Amino acid sequence: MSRAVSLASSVAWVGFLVTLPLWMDNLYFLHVLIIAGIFIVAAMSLNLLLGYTGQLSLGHVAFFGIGAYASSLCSLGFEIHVLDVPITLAPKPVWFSMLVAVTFAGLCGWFIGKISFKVRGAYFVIVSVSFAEVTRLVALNWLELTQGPMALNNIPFLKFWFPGIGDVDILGKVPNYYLVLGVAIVTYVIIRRLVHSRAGRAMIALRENEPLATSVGIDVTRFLVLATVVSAALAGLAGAVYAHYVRIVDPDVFLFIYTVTMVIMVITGGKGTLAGPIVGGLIFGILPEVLRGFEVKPELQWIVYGVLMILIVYFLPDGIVPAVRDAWKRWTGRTGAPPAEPTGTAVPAEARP
Amino acid sequence: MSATLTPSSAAVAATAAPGPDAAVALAVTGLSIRFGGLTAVEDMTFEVREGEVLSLIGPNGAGKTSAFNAITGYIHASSGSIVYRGAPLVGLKPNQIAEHGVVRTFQKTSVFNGLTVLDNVMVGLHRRAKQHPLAIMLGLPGVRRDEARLRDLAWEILDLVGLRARAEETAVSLSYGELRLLEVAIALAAEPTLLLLDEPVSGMNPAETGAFMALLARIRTRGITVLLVEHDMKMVMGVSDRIVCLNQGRIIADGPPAAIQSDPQVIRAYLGERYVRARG
Amino acid sequence: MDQLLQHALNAMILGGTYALLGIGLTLIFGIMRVVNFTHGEVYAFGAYMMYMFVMLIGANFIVSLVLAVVLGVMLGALIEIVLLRRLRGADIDTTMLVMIGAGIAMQNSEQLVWSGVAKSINSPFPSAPLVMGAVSVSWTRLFVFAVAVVLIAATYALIQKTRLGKSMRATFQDREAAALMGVRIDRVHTATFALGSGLAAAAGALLGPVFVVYPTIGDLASLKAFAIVILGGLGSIPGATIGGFILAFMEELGAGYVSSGYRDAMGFLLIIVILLVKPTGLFARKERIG
Amino acid sequence: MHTKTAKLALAMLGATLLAGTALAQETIKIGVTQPLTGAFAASGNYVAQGARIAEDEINAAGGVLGKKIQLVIEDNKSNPTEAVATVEKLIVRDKVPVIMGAWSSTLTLAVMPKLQEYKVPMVVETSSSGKITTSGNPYVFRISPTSEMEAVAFKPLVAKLGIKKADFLNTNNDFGIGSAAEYSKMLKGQGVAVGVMETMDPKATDFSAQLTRIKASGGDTLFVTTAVEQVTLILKQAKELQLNARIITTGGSNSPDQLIAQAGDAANGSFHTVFFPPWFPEVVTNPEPAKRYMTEWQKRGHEPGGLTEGFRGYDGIFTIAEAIKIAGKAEPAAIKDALWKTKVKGVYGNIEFIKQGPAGNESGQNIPSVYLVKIDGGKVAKSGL
Repeated sequence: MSRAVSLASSVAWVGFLVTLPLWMDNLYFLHVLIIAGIFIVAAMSLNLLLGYTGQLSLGHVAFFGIGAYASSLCSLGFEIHVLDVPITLAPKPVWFSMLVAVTFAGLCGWFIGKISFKVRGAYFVIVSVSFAEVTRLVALNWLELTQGPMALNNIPFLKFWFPGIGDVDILGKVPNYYLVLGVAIVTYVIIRRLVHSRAGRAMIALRENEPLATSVGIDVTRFLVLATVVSAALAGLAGAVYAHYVRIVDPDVFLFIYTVTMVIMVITGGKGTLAGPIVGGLIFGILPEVLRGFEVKPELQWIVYGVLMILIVYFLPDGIVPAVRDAWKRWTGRTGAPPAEPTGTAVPAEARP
Repeated sequence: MSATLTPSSAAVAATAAPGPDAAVALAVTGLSIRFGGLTAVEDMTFEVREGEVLSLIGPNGAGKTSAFNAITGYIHASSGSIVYRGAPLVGLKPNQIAEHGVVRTFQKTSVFNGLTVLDNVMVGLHRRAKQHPLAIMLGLPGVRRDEARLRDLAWEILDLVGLRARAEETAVSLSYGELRLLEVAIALAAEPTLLLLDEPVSGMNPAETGAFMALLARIRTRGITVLLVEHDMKMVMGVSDRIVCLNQGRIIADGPPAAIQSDPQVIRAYLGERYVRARG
Repeated sequence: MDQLLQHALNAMILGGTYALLGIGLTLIFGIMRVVNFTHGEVYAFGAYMMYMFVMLIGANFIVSLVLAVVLGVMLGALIEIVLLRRLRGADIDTTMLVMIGAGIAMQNSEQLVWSGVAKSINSPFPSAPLVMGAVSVSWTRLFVFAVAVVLIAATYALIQKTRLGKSMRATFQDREAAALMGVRIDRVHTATFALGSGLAAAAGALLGPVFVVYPTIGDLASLKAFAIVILGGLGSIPGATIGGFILAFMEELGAGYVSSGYRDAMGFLLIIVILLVKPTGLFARKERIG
Repeated sequence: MHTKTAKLALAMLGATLLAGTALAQETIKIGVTQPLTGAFAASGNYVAQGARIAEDEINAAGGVLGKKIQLVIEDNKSNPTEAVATVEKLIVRDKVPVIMGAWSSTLTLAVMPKLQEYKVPMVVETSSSGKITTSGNPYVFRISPTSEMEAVAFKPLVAKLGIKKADFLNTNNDFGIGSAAEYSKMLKGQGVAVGVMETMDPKATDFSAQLTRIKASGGDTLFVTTAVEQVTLILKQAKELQLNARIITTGGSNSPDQLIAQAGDAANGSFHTVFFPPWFPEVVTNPEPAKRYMTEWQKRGHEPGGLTEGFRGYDGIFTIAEAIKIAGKAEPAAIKDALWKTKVKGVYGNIEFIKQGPAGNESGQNIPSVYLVKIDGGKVAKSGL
């Protein structure tokens, strides 16, 4: 696909999505798209770790949940007692709270990256799962701060200032749809810039061949930590948007199943490709509603997810996007054209001295 | 492994060998490497001078690759010191050692399989890039300019190794000989002042080996010091200014190719006691 | 003091089943290099089989337990043959993704079959506890502990004394060398996964009557098994045994003296701390990470 | 090409959504959100079963306003965020004019802002937290008693049972915390000492730590507030630890028959507040609907233990059906107004709503009866409340 075609298709895509609420009056469908969009942002952020650096992080939902809680708590305000010393925070504006959430989630990413990149493979997976579980238990038990299982309720919605229009309430479906669309585009652009730069190449190099990468001067820890920080911050952003949209957060936001949802989205769409999480996210964001149309019970829907995940790993290990791209290439017969982006073929690092 | 000890006159070093008064670039002193109870390298001492091509030879298991790994930080030396241009390298991580200009290739072919040839070299250019993560994410124009500069550098390196025509291919689609050239291209991209090549021509046919020797000559003209581990004696004798021969973790000979060729210890190490006795 | 004794006793009893869970998982990881996300689901399967035999069919408690374990072994063998055999040689992430998919499908199948309502299993033992001075313990829990100890001992014997165990140990140390020496790797893998799954099913079948059975019990069981295995070092059976008891003590004492809400957090905090201090676990030989 | 894939998916989705809404306007939909899975699954399923009985009974009698009613039951998974999602689905997608739910106080409190946002009324069939009807949400109408009502009703029994020192063990959610607060306040007013107040996560299954501390506290009575799953385990584990305090469960979601079946003789000697005593249907205010409900429950082969829970759903749907009848149309605003005029002879007693909460934004609250029963020798006995 040449650059011009690619650009044209991106513009068409965005144009289609921007005008969608103008002709689509089904509010429930918009709701489905908003939730799917939020998960797409989370999946894109996971893809940076899973797809580009090759680190299977199964605790990614922790950053999503931390973003949701941080933004909610900051906008609601709280009073806690640490060793009987009261600490109070007055409610802050939502936009500010969201910034705090992104920063805080990024900091958590930095911390986790720093401490856990000593360990790789199975160990890293288990550390990341454990981290998510600990955050869930803290959210569940620190009643004074999080209300525990009673959830944080009545979370304020975002007010956004537009030049010429003034404050706009981001409440209800259409404004939230545009908010999510905007956040998704920003996330996409950030990740795209990153992977086509020195930093992104370093991450990909670590995935492809770590010893070789270090031999040319790439600092493993530094770039894994960078990937984790950016990934965590973007997941936190998704969580914050989520919190101010559904306006309630409870500790189950940290459940393993949500990480799994993100992982399924990424590997189905194609890990290590820019479009992969979007395609995967749309499929798995919308599939439940399609299945519901066929009176499929939720349990059965999840069984379908599980089986699909296995089948994808067996038969489409690179995911849909690379498969479609290869098919397209074969069909057009143009072999000379460079691939638009590095493919996510998981090649085991060979030379380990 | 055919270890011929006849010198090849075909490809003698292109530039004049630096004299013994050239500055010491890399000094390895008393290096020992042990894995558990096994000693891979024992009390190894040698020097590499600025601008020379030094070969480490010796039979399999002699400790050549272990020495390589220790110099480049992939394994820890049990004792001894490694100093490059005055900076001690022991204890540094491989990427920190690369920062000092010491860059290596690997014995087993090692490239970034999933990336294109050009991207492989772009990764290698990591050290030469100037892009702050924030600038990248904000899409600042400086980043774009830097990318263009890197791309030019990458093309230049591809020209040097002769892979320009294959630039857009994925690495996995290259032939074996091309892959070995790509490895060198990646290493060169990292701007080495000392290049460590681990059996670069093993598995190559004679024509490819010849081309590689020519490439080595071009690399020398750039003032890059080369430390070579190689079994192909034709190549070793042809390109080296000096040779260090290892056996069972110890240095048994150190000198110019002609001296090494006739060293009885070297011959014994390579061909065994019986052969030496048979020859009388 | 009485309180401490009671906590310690509770921890001992719980530790036995935790060790079972951990040994099963560590065998599978050590020998097959598979991070097994179906482990907790096999645990839940064991518990549901116990429910089915005891409560629905009305079978004898001990017979039901044996049947649940046997079915767990068969389920494990089935998972290995159908899902894992074709992935031999694949990297650890690939098999992990397949196991996650299988785990999701299994958990939701359980929910589909048994509904989301928690099931309770009656035990035939008297509900009045065994009283020893100030501490007491129920007969059901004592039975659970005894069976767990027997199973742990049997597993040790199997690994140390039998031909199969020898093949398993050989495969664990060096798969290629074992294959060259005539060990049938396929068979060892199936046996390993079946054995590990049988132990998980046993843990589920034993704890089912002590607590309640619901579709998501496997989640926490999986996570705890990971914690135990990390504690003991991936692949170490003695490590997993001790790890099981350590986790139980941590939980019980944490719940008793810190906060009962953080009971389940103890294991995870421990994992994080241990991996930072000694990334290979407390009891493992030095082992390559990855 | 990814554009194509997505467009196809969109087209497929659009088609299914249309197919879903095009069907049947001949029925009046009533949304129900209940915990069918998760920590409160047993109770939630009972309530849903009771609601189904009411649905069939109403439809057999000709429905409402000449149309059949149709329950749309969504599973809120015992989780507040899921509860909000179910209400969102029910209102936005299924366009229900009225909802019944959401069992637990936390779940109900979670969905309340959505009711206000979409202006759809909800009949609350189980939740007990006082906050629900005092926070100024005019869309909630509760037929179940508040914890405060329960505690006040319990007051005369304090002396009768001879309670001197009480300990508490409750879930750390609105239901448990609210109940413990009201009961402890009442008990302190009666001069009873309050020992330890232990909490537990609604999903917890091991209470040995809490029970060990409670045993050390040495009260004569332990008040337990949670759903039947945890009550069963607490009774068993208390017996194992030789906790000799009298156990009283509050909140009415204790299903004593299920406790007898599952906890065995560990259930003996425990007391339970219920809001419908199926063992003695003659004592209830309206024996007629109670008998109809019980007969049908048995006929359908539902768990006998669920009788003390399922009636909540039964009454809830009858209340809604009556309100729709009075409103004369199945529209949210009309139903909301009609609920204030609704009077139903239900199993809960005579259901009608009094105003609670800040003036202008009052919520509706019913005043049902409260009963205390005792399990003795594997049977449920009256205990004189």
